[in-house]
Amino acid sequence: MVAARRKQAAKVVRIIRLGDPEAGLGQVDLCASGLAVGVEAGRFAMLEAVGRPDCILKRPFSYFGTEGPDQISFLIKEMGAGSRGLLQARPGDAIEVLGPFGNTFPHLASGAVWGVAGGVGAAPFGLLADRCARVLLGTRRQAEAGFAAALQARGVVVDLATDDGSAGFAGSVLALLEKALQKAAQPPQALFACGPTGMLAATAALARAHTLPCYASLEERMGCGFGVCRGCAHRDVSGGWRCICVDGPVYDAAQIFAAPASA
Amino acid sequence: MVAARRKQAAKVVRIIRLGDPEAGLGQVDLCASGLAVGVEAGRFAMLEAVGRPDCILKRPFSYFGTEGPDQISFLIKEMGAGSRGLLQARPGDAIEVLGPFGNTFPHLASGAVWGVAGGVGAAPFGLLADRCARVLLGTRRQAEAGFAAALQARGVVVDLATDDGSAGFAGSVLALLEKALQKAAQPPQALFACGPTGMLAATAALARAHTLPCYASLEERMGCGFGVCRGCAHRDVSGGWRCICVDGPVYDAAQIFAAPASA
Amino acid sequence: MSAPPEGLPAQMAVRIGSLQLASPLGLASGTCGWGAELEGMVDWSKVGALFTKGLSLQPRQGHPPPRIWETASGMLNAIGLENPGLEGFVADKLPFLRQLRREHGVVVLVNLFGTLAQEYAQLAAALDNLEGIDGVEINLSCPNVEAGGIEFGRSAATAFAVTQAVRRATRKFVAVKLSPAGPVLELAAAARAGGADALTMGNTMPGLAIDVRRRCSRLAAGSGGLSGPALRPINLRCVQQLFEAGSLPLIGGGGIATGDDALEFILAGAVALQVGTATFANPDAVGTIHAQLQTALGVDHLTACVGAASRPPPP
Amino acid sequence: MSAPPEGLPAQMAVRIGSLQLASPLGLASGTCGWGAELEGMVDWSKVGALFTKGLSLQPRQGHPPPRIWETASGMLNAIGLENPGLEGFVADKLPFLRQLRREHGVVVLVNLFGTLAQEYAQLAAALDNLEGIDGVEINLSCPNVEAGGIEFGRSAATAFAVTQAVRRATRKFVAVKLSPAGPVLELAAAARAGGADALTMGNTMPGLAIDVRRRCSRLAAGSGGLSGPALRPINLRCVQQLFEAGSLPLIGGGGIATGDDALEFILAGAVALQVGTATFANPDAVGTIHAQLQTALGVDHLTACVGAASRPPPP
Ligand SMILES: Cc1cc2nc3c(=O)[nH]c(=O)nc-3n(C[C@H](O)[C@H](O)[C@H](O)COP(=O)(O)OP(=O)(O)OC[C@H]3O[C@@H](n4cnc5c(N)ncnc54)[C@H](O)[C@@H]3O)c2cc1C
Ligand SMILES: Cc1cc2nc3c(=O)[nH]c(=O)nc-3n(C[C@H](O)[C@H](O)[C@H](O)COP(=O)(O)OP(=O)(O)OC[C@H]3O[C@@H](n4cnc5c(N)ncnc54)[C@H](O)[C@@H]3O)c2cc1C
Ligand SMILES: Cc1cc2nc3c(=O)[nH]c(=O)nc-3n(C[C@H](O)[C@H](O)[C@H](O)COP(=O)(O)O)c2cc1C
Ligand SMILES: Cc1cc2nc3c(=O)[nH]c(=O)nc-3n(C[C@H](O)[C@H](O)[C@H](O)COP(=O)(O)O)c2cc1C
Ligand code: FES
Ligand code: FES
Repeated sequence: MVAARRKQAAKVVRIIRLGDPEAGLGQVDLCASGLAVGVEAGRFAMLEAVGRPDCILKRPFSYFGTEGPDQISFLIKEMGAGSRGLLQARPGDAIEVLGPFGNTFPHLASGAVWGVAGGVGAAPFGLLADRCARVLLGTRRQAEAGFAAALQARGVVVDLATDDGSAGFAGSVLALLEKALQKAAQPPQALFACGPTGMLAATAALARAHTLPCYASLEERMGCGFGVCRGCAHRDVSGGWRCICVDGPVYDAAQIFAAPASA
Repeated sequence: MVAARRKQAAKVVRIIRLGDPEAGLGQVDLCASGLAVGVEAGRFAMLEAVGRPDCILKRPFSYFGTEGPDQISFLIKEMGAGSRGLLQARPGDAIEVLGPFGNTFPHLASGAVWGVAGGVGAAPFGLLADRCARVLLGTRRQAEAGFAAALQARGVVVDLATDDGSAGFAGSVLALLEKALQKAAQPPQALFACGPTGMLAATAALARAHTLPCYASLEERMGCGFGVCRGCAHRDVSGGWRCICVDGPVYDAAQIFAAPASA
Repeated sequence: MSAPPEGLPAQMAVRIGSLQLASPLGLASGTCGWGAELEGMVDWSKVGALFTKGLSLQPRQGHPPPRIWETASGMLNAIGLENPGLEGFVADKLPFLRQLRREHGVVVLVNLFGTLAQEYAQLAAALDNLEGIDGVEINLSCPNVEAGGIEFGRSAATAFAVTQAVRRATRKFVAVKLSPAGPVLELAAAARAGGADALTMGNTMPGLAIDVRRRCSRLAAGSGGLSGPALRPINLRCVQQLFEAGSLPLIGGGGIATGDDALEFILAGAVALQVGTATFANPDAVGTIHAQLQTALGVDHLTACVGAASRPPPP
Repeated sequence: MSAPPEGLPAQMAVRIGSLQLASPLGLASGTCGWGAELEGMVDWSKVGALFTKGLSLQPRQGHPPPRIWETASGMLNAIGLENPGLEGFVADKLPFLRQLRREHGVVVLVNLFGTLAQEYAQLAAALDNLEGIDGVEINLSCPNVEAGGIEFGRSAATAFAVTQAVRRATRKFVAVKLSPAGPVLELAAAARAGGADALTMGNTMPGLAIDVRRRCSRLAAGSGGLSGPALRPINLRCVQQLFEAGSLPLIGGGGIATGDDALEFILAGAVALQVGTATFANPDAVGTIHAQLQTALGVDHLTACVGAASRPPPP
């Protein structure tokens, strides 16, 4: 079912800073009548802090959670003016929400999937607690791992990997995934991945090696979110461009990442 | 004495809304170490609400009051983005203050002067309570007369005139001035005027008719406030341009407004 | 040009050449897809005209990402004129546009580009036989293969050649879209001589942004077109210049996001308008602007305001 | 052009033609008065060069107010080139500039304009004999009386004529300042042929704003020049275009307000920079930008970054 796309003026319920303040991570909870209608894992909204005229475009953020029909949550990392404006909002401030946009992660059996997330790629897994037996989350260092606690609070089992070994597994989330797949008594039936393109490509390669289906949520700079600007083009295996805001953002990874040419 | 011009990051102490909220009037109190040094009646500062990137230029506002060496006050009317940003600031927010700029009203004997103000022209009279026996203040209607109470709170004797007669004298501040001059037992030794150019010209003409010295504070759109943009040109009697941010804003009205050509 | 068309609700209706628009507000090319993308999110009754994404004879893939970058009060785009080509357009896009036209009275103009004057003409000829299209808009901001890749819009001679070729190929309405990079007065004269019905003023201005950390341009294609509020004063000035020079009827645009912005373009001399970038943050920007424009107009007819701006009175 | 000058602190020092600047940051013409206006509010040690307000042979009064209007991330100005004329300049303004040069090593360039090529040359000749002036910057954005009021900067032929006339009149450094309204490549070639030492890229872009309530332009003069961040992507693109075409050394500017903005211009190909509108809101903008630029450069020499921007690597 495609939910009606719409523009809503939401109010900030609360903003919870996550982990080390320097890392600039936060959870943003918004409410408005029917705001959660049509929200599903993988979909995203275009957000704008009203009255902050430093951005003329809205910014895309994956839905992280819902609370009844009127409340939605996002996990946001401060990158520039757009994300900063959202994280600096105060309870009661207005945030404009365009959405829901995009497709969803497939509805596989409960617990059948492992999630693989890098950085802000953690967000969609807040809505996948039942489908995912575990979510492997990679960040650079412990200070940036604030999203882990937010996922756990939604019932997600998180395996953390940090590049510098300051928390959890020491190394990349890919190395952790490889190790986990090798020693798993119950291997997953599929992987869901969300994060930087390089991480997605590596996850896709690993999935291929283990003959696991893999669904990846892609990221590109978005101007609109609903297919009119053509800003969000992403190359697929055939060499064509996918407009990931309407065609994606979730893809069977095999459609996007080519098998490595055999050496 | 010309005080050192400087840029200071001040903090909002409080913002007091004045009168009818719709009229968009407020008093803005700011503090920072030494902020009031060099402040005198007639001078102005260039203000900018920090973190509101909707303006690239600061806006000029006359000093309205000081409280010790560290606190200054302004009376501000909402006109557009710049003034709105200031009035919407909250206690603790940062406001950048460039100043003090400009010259001052002359130091005449205490009580020797009458003030004539239109709209936001009320502001400089907050620092002229001793020099001015009374200040005649004109506004369109009572709802816009919020500055009167602010002046009274600083010990200024205010005679209000409203165009629609909803408070005080019914008619223009000029009509009120004319009547007052006619029936005054103690006529003033000079007039100080601040307001729209048309009002200043009419005040100058009336002063001339009564052979009273008149000092007028002029207004033009300002880009900088310190003489580099040349935006604030105002015609003088010789037909030349005065750069009112450095040369003014206070002038002997006879230098600016020519005597009417005799008919 | 300035009498309100008969039988339309008067205040906001405009006539431009042979076209009657129920609203002066159009959706700008490349910012509204092929219409269908906006279905359900826009009040079509407020859309006077829809200018399609740029169409070429053959399908085009466009540029790799990043294709867009936000700048101070503006954005740069280098989409690379991605489009399905003539055949794909007729098969997949035209049906929805016909429906829009039929059900909502939206005037449909197809934005054309090519790499040779002949390609523009071939496209115009092919569209001339199709029902459901009111006219074409010639995008001159495309590299002219015969002139070593210099854009058609940089020389009056090529602008004339393209306009004339299109004019000869179609009986439908022909607008020529100029970039503020100019030279706009020369190009306007060339478009008129070539037989255009109207001018669109206008397109984006070439711009660049650099990622100082990675030391590379923000867009994969290098530079891109600047749109949005930052562009508004520039295009507005070109509109007034063209109006004062007595040009063809003008379709104005560039950074229109509010009713006051729209009115600025009308007062400068535009009869109709295009809303582009504003649609990205607010899919129904046209509806919002329509309401604001009506309020700003007060009791005036829109057509009475065209070109009405003067110099400010002396103080 | 890109070796750090001897005897200057290396990282931020630049040489451009015969000039050695201790800092790449200059104060743009018309935004810093004649220097004295900024005394006490700017850290002169961070000012590499000062470009004076435009100077003409005779004094000029300039336009009536309003002369400025703020737009989205930019501003329009129509000051009308108000200045005291050559005599007034020498008597009242030059002494302070000499002091600046002597005490702080600020390179002083006088911005010139005229209504005839001959006027530019006369000015340059008069300044050539004066101590305390390092060179001139030719402002081409002025109406050419002999060409019916079309700006010198709109035709390569007149740009060449002015440059050559000035070049013959002075042994000092000659920069030619271009507007992004172009055609920049042709004008750059003309300036080089005329004997210029450097190009300033550049000036404001023509723009307009209308007061929709009063139905008149915001500026008394009608249109004005757009400056500030809104202009940045446009001028930045022109700088890169000129750099890639292998032009004269480039002085870049337009909307520079932060160290990253400055670095963008350097990476696009500018050797030195001009800060204009940013000085209005922050008189020591140059000092702020200097510190930020140094941080952004890290260990790199500024001169090693000139023109270093590439296309983004494929993902
Ligand atoms: C479908 C989708 C879902 C997303 N979900 C989330 C989410 O749930 N939580 C979240 O925090 N973010 C999410 N993002 C990313 C988010 O949209 C960007 O971080 C945001 O748009 C940045 O805007 P800004 O104005 O804050 O920063 P900008 O000023 O636009 O950018 C600041 C700097 O960060 C860099 N940058 C910006 N965006 C990216 C990017 N996507 N990848 C790499 N570098 C970048 C820029 O190059 C720039 O140098 C999602 C993106 C997409 C496409
Ligand atoms: C020396 C000096 C002292 C001043 N002191 C005060 C003061 O103490 N208190 C105060 O409230 N204001 C004062 N002003 C006026 C104040 O600077 C302007 O109202 C302010 O700059 C408007 O900026 P904005 O961004 O809010 O509005 P803008 O967006 O710049 O303007 C909004 C609308 O208001 C109109 N407008 C703006 N400024 C003026 C003006 N000066 N006259 C007529 N119409 C105008 C514009 O035409 C525009 O349509 C002073 C001005 C000067 C030059
Ligand atoms: C993403 C994007 C794509 C565009 N594609 C086209 C196009 O294909 N053809 C065209 O003539 N103009 C195109 N334009 C220009 C717009 O139609 C419009 O003229 C310009 O953006 C200025 O208006 P605006 O500031 O309201 O966006 C495009 C603009 C944007 C932002
Ligand atoms: C108020 C004002 C006056 C200016 N006067 C001149 C001038 O006299 N001569 C000139 O060559 N440029 C003049 N300029 C252009 C600036 O020098 C600069 O090139 C332009 O503003 C772009 O830089 P910016 O965006 O940093 O301001 C003026 C600009 C402004 C804003
Ligand atoms: S974000 Fe605009 S088309 Fe995808
Ligand atoms: S406000 Fe800039 S010179 Fe007066």
